[in-house]
Amino acid sequence: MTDTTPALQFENLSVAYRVKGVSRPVLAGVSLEIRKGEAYGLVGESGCGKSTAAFAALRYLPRNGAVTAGRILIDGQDIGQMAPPALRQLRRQSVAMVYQDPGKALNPSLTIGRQVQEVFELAGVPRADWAARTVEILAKVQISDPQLVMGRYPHQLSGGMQQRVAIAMAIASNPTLLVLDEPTTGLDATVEAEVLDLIQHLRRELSTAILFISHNLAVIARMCDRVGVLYAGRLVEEAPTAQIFNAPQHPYTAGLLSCLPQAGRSKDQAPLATIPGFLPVPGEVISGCVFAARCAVADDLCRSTEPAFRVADGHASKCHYPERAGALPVVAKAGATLRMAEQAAAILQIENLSKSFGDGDQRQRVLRDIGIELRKGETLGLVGESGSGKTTLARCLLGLLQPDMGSELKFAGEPLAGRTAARTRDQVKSIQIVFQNPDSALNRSHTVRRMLERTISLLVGLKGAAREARVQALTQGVRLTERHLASMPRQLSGGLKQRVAIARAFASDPQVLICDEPTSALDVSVQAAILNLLADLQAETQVSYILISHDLGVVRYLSDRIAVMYLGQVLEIGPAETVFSGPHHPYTAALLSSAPAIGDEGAERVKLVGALPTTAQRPTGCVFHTRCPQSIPGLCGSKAPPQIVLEAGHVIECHLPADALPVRG
Amino acid sequence: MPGNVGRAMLGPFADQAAVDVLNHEMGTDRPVLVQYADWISGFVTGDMGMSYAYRSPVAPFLGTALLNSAKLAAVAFVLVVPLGIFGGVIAALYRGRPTDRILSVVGLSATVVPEFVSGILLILIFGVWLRWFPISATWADGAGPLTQLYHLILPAIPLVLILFGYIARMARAGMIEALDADYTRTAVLKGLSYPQVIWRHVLRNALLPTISVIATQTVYLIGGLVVIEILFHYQGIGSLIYTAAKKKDFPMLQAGVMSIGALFALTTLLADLLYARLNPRIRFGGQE
Amino acid sequence: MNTQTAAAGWRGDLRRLSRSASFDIGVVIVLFWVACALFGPHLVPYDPFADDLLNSLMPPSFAHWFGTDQLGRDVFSRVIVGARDILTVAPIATVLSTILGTALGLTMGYFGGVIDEALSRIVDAVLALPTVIVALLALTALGTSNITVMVVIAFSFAPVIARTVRSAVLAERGFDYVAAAELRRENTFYILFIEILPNVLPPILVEATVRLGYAIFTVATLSFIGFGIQPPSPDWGLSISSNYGLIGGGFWWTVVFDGAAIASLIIGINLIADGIEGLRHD
Amino acid sequence: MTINHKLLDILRRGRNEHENHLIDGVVREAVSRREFLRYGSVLGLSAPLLGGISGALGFGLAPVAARAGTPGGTIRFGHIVPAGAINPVTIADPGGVTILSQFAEALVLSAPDLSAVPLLAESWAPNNDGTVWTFKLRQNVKFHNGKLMTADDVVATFDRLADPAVGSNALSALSGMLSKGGTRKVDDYTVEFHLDAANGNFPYAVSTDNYNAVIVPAEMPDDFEATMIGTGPFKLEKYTPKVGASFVRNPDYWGAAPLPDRIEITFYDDYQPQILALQAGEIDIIQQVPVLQAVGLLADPTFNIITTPSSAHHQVHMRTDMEPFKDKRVRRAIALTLDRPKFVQGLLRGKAQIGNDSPFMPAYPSTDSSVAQREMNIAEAKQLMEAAGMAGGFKTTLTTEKYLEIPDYAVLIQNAVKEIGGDITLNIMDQGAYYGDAVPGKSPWLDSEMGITDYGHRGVPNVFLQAPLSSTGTWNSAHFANAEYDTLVKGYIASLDLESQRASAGKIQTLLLDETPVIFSYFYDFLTVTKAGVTGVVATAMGHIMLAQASL
Repeated sequence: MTDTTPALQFENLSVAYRVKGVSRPVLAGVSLEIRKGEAYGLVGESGCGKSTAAFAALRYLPRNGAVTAGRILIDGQDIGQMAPPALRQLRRQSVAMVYQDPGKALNPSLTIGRQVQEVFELAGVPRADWAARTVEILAKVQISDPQLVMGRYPHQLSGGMQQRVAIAMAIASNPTLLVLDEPTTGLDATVEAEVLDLIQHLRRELSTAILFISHNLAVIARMCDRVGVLYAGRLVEEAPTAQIFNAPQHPYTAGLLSCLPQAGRSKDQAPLATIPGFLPVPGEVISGCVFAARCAVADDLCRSTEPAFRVADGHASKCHYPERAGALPVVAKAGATLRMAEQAAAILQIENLSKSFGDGDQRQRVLRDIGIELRKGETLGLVGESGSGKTTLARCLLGLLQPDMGSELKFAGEPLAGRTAARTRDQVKSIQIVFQNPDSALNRSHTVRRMLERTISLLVGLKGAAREARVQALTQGVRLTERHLASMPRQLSGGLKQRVAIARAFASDPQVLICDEPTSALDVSVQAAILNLLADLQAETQVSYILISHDLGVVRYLSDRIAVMYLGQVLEIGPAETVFSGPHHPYTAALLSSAPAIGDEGAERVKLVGALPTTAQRPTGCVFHTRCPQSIPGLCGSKAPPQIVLEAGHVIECHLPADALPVRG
Repeated sequence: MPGNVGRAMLGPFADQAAVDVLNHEMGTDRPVLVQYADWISGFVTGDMGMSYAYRSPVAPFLGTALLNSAKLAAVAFVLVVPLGIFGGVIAALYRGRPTDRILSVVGLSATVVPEFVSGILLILIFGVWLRWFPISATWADGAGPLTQLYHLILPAIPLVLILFGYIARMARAGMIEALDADYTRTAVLKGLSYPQVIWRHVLRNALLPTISVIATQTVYLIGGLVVIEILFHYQGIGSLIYTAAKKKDFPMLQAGVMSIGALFALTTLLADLLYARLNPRIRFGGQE
Repeated sequence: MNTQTAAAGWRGDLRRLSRSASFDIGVVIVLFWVACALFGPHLVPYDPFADDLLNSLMPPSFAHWFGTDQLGRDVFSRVIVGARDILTVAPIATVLSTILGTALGLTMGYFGGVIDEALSRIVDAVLALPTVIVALLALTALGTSNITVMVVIAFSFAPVIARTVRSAVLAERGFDYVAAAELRRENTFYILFIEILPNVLPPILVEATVRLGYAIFTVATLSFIGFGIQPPSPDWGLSISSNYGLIGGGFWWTVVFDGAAIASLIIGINLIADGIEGLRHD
Repeated sequence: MTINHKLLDILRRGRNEHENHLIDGVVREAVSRREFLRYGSVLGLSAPLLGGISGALGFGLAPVAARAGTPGGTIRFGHIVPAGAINPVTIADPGGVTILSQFAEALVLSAPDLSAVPLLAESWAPNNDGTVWTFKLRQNVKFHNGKLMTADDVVATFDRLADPAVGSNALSALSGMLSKGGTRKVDDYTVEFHLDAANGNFPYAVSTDNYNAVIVPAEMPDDFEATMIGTGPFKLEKYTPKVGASFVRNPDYWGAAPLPDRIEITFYDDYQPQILALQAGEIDIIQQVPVLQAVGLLADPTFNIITTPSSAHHQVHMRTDMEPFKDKRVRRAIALTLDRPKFVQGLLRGKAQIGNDSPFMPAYPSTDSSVAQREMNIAEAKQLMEAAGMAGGFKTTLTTEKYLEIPDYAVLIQNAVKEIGGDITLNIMDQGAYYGDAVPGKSPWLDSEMGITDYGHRGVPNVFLQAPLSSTGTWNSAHFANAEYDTLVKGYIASLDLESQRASAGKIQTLLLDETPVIFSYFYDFLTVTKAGVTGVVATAMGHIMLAQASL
């Protein structure tokens, strides 16, 4: 007998928030069904209403939020009609949720054991069994020493472990529906991969239906059976995973997919597609299709009539012209990128760069003996997990941090002083940065014009009309208009702000520009435009980039060469293609396999053991040996690895013989 | 320091010979720096010097005064801490509703009205008109603890008023932060009932920060003691400092002020220890 | 700076503020007392200093709304004009302490390290003592006058403001626009006062408002214990101090109105501070 | 008046020249009866004798309120905390005096009516030129430690007080009058005081007026405060500095057995809390309350007010050597703007005597009451201003101390002189700042153009005549220098008989009215407030409070 009642059902659901007395709709007429045991992915950019949908499913909306229309049914029961005791019963037995930032989701002042066993207490398990059941469930989420972990407080566990505990609590009552709201966002790539593996593993074991919410298309692709795409509070497309990713039937979905700097794409080939325009403001009255204003294929019909949600072969789309979605014209123009000659002169030389913080026992070496050369006009990608020292390296190069004694920096053949103050104006203006977060990088009480003018005055020394001309040129260069110059940062969207930051970085005509996660704070569609802009500007000005990113797709798209960092050391450096294709360092292999990518769902993952050590407890020998799946006992832990030169410019620090190095695929 | 301690002590109409003798006796005819060095070196060895006004050692005065003030402060704290926390918790639970607003405005008003205003009203109403409480906080010799408490209730109330709003505010902020925290959401979504959520998950986390707030408030409490002790005629550290200031009795004044500083350091330390004791984040180091 | 957009921001903030009833009440109360302080002598029915010995200690009546004091002076007039001294001393002290504290906080927060460490020690030392006590010590040594009261309050409040500014600056220091400024070789002054200061103004504003409340509290308290505003000012704290012995004899009006005046002014200021604070946390 | 001449003659026998002169005065009615009683007491006429003379003259001594109190009970009273350690040598404030008066006694009591009443001395008499005064001591007076009081104790006490090296507070009263060694023992119960200069009012110098002059054992311990050995009606039970004290009945007291079992004293920093405590029923007596503070109690039937007249006053000085006060007409004009009866009624609730711009208050027997009282006269004041060329008015700063009702008095003066165009800025300082170092150049008190200074009670006007007004006076804040005045004062002090004193006084009064360097507009009373029903309380203007015959 199969139970056909859906685990979760949204019926024409609308949710609105009251903000300062005004009702702002966040979800509008969303209908969806999740069958028992099914994993359903809900994807969309920030502000589309994903999380609201998740919390609505548990009837846990913020104080100012309310369901304005429609119903939510769990296992056929309308949760909107439930009395508090019934709702509590539902939460105890039928639904559970795991969300972002597990560190905050656990009570900091209670032990893990107490928090987990509370679930059994609520489920009516006899007190005598609580401890045993807790051990059992913790073991189930692959926590190796449950007894030990039970006595711990949340802050004593790593992020990955915390999320395992949160998952354990969620599945302990074997719920009908498990809501996962960005469960791996904010975790490092290798940890994220482990958690996703765990969820997949548990799915096979349990019959739980999953509502998986993420902004990350690749994660959704890997985890879910069916996918719904949310845009501006509306479900615009829904279909089985493969169909959505292979043959999207909504221009928005299609646009999102083509924005992604996916495997194989590179600035040398073609610019990324972009979606022009902005999300409608919540509450804005839209007569036609919500996406019409940004849609490349929209016509008058789209702008006047709201399309219906049409279903065909299990593939639904809220578009008048679903068939046109696949044939979307590429918006951005073809780039005129010039592939750099590999022999180009080195503009920046880094030798033996080390950086330590603290003194005595507290001394932590965050960077150790980095030796890198940056050539004129090239992009060097820096990848590595958090704590690998990428940003510290960037700040040392900029002169914001003083490197340790013995470090050597050279710019254009000339020695480069440790601090900005000691550098010549030419050197300072030549090495600039685009920061990760434009909100942080732009002074919120200064206008765009003031920021640009000030930089030009100080670093280029221009005044008056010459300066104004330069401001105009820069503004046009980053595709901003005159109007934006008078704006304060808060009046601009994230993408525009990052353009301002880029304009400011280019104001002094830098020869080396460090881009520190330039797009990680941005949505996919905006990211594409910024990446295109960076590529264009490089082609125009022959600037060299040092690109720091945790997103391998982004790095691969923009970089000519890539350096892989781990605990403040460079483990591998080489041309982008060879680093990706291999053979590569075992760590690089793990990193690459951890990153979810669309169309790569079935690939076997290189699993790492243990947690990331801190720089305070830097392992001896090869820094990676404690987690390396291919570690050679007795050797890797005691002796620093040699450099293996595979081909021109591709260097790997590893004890493994060259032919034993992992190769992708 | 006044130009002429002896003159300041004896007044304008005293004979110059008397002034000279007094200055010589007290050593205040020596250079100021010498006097100061003398006083400092005495202070660090526990000798707080001689009071100008009483021409006797400062230390015994200080001891009694501190003990008395501690009693008054204790009564105030015993009253205000539970009251303030309760008010804050209630306000947070009824956030944005009339209960919260009323508590906020009442708390705010009580906190900012100077003690001498509320104190005088209390004296007028409960001491003079109704005669429910003695208006002097000083009790007769050998009075039992209950009598002492009876004397201390009226003077404690202005302090309670001052602190109530502050503690309630902190407790409210802590509660709201805890109520909005993800772990509270976790607890609700586990299916715990509201009282269980509050009791097991919210309160402890919410009230931890209040501890250090209460500790830092002691020092403001002591500031308030000056006025209260004058008003209610109580021989505590506040009235000691006030009298010393009025009489320009610098050794006494300095010793009083120093002891308050020391007291503050001590309370802060105790609060930190208590906080650390209750907060597992500090109790059990960092991540392993 | 583009004043238009900035002004629009301010106007928006003001509009949001004025929707809060308690903020409005606070503004009304404070404006009332400010008006009394500015124009009081022209508004009152009697000369607040003029004695009328044969009509002393008259209870409130139609002729004397708040009654008369022991010299037969009109209490109503004195309460109105009594706003003047405290509303001079306290705001000036607050402004001084804000300037001093801001400079100190900017320095501590921006430079950090040894400078911060050293200044923090001093700040902590001052904060370890209640203002009234510090003021008593200082005023006993320096002698009492409105100027010394201002200076003493300014110095004892500056550390609080410095601490607020410091933590705000520390947060700002972590923002990349400061690094960006360093990367275009801005001088320290520009970074501190043009880059950072505008962004830490809101907390400074709130803290200054709260401090103003405390300054009034402190001045009133000092006046009450005889170390603040000096006679013959009709200052509230002073009046209460010289009259509270009379309340037992039934002459409550010589004290109660002054008390209400102090209470209302301080509550008003705190309602405003509360409103601004609430705005920041929206 | 019927005079019994026969009786009078008998009484005159054995009286010395001065005494007979006084008796002559009263017979001729040149001396009023009240003055006779008072001055007679100074000269050492004993109460029975005075009574006899009065009887002979046809007026009797007012009968002492004879209602006998009930013995027992504890009397609780509050007063201002003593400013320093309790030591008779150093005490300089009313708070300390109050404590002293519980356990120690002087040779002579300066009674509330300003008469000198024998206490530890039984009688006294001057030699002919008033340079040597002989005191007979009371016998069988025991100190609290059981020892008998003898002339040795008296000599030791006064040598200590008069020794500049000891630095006693009494020096200000004794210097120039009695030096160390001037006190000589004649026999165990007779002491001679050899004075530095003739003085007709010497008994006041050894009376309660000179409050340091209480007789304590010759061997005075260093920690006097711990034992407080005296001869008084009460013995120390417990003393806690700053907090309070308690005393118990002295069973060996030489006089009538004290009534109360115990006295409990609580110290207060200020008057207001005392008044509130009295109103709340926590204490029975408060004393030395300034009138303004006690306003709330005056009309309350649940309290009993004991008014003690005193010569305490507030001097308003004007710098005679500085503009705008160089011209005496300006000074006089200012004095004429003051409505003194109104001040006394309004500011002091009638608890004061009107002053006539000289230290001679009406209660002093030497005061020449024929000198006309200055009254408010704005027209005359304006004329004077015009004559002085100051019709347009003047500007000045009035500097004064924040003490009792002085700030209010300053406001009244400020308002009053507006009538003649005076524009006075008030500068009211705390007491310490006002007096500064008490030497010219370092003291607003002595340096200000115009100021108001509080002067405590004195049984005789001598101090008031010299220090603030004579050209060599150390407290001369008016910078008044007038040779004629100096001579008159010297003559006044040296004269032993009342009539010549009064003659000098009349001249001094007239001179001061003309010059007006200092305005004396009132002499304020001290108030002692008791719960209704408390009887037998005796209080002096100096701060003594005597409770031996008090009962609840």
